[in-house]
Amino acid sequence: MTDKKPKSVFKEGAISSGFIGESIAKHQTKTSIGAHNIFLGQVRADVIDGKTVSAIDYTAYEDMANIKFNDIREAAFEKFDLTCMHIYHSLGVVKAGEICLFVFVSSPRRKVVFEALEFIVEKIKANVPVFGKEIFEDDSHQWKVNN
Amino acid sequence: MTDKKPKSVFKEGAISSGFIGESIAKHQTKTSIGAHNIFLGQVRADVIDGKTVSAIDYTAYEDMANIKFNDIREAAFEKFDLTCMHIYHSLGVVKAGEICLFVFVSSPRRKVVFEALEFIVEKIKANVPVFGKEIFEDDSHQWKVNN
Amino acid sequence: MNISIKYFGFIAEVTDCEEETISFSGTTISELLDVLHSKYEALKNNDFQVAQNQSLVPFETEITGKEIALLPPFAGG
Amino acid sequence: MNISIKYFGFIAEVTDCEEETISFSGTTISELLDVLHSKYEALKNNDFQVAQNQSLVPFETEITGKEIALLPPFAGG
Repeated sequence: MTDKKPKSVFKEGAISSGFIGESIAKHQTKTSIGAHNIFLGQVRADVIDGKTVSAIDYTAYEDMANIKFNDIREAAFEKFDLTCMHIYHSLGVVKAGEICLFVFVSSPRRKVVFEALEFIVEKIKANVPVFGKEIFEDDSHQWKVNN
Repeated sequence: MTDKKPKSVFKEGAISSGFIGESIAKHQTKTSIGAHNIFLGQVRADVIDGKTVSAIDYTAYEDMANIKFNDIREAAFEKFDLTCMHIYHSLGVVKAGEICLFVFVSSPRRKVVFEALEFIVEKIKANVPVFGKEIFEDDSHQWKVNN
Repeated sequence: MNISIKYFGFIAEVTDCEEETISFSGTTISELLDVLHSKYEALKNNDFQVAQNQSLVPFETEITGKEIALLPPFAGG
Repeated sequence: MNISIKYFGFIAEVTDCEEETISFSGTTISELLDVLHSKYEALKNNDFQVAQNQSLVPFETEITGKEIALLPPFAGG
């Protein structure tokens, strides 16, 4: 029932709600699971100095990012009793309101998924070389920095 | 952008992955949101004394449960900077592998959604009068107790 | 005083009904439970909590409401 | 020694290229950065981290790998 094989993490463009629904549906044959926890990162239309963010254009140092995603996956399976884990991150343009990060963990027990999901999301934010160009409505831009 | 009006929480039967996908889609117009966190409770096919759970039949003291869900909603909006919150719980028969609880919180910032989601799920488990009859494959049953 | 009592989960299995009205002359939940224990020998106090008007109350509480419910352990989610 | 250097995010804007090969005779990352600072005046050390063979390394690290990358602050998710 354990699903530990590496997956491709990066997806071109936004992650659709339909894709997320299908991912959930695929877990209904895994009847040892009692709890799922899902994190979704969504692009905010932040207003900065009077200009509104209309999209983020994501790039990554892909070779290193894949190593880091794999390290995070292995650390999470080592640390937590997870049945499954899936991570998807967008590359390219993701518009405000669209989803750019989808992290999905499943376990027999709920306590585990809460801890594991936060662990994974924080590691992604801190360790994975992904870069985001915030594009304003007037086509100017600035570079996003995680806090 | 704040969505605080009471919703009907109980749904007859399992919560479908399609319904969850549609709920996510509805939030893509809310461009102040940066982070969603979703908890899904799924019925486990536990083996107890050699018998496998095939479904849980949920009942509730609905009048009191709706008061408690509303209390939890108000406490969460009071305590956390949430943009939206949605809670759905099944009544009736939910088969092993199907989803019986769907809790969905959204906020501009990710730290908030992690804390809020765990707070809400723990309050639901502890305070809401919902009862679960675990039905085994041979049609015998036992009553579920939250731990 | 007529009191409506609701039963849930395995309590409703013990009582073999989900709701009944009982004529009662005492004052506290505890006294009401004495009546119910006589009627349903399989009931045990440690198996349930009691709600009055949709709020959990200690057994020594005075009965003021029309609706009492016997609630077995919660199993939501 | 020929070293391949990758640039990302606003660093790639400063250098106006995403990758280049530089002929280099020093030994440490820090010495390589001196070369890059001469070439690109807008580069500032506090704006980026350096990866060697896909791992972050301190600036005093000896260059052993063929691939160096200058990485601005991460913005995943």
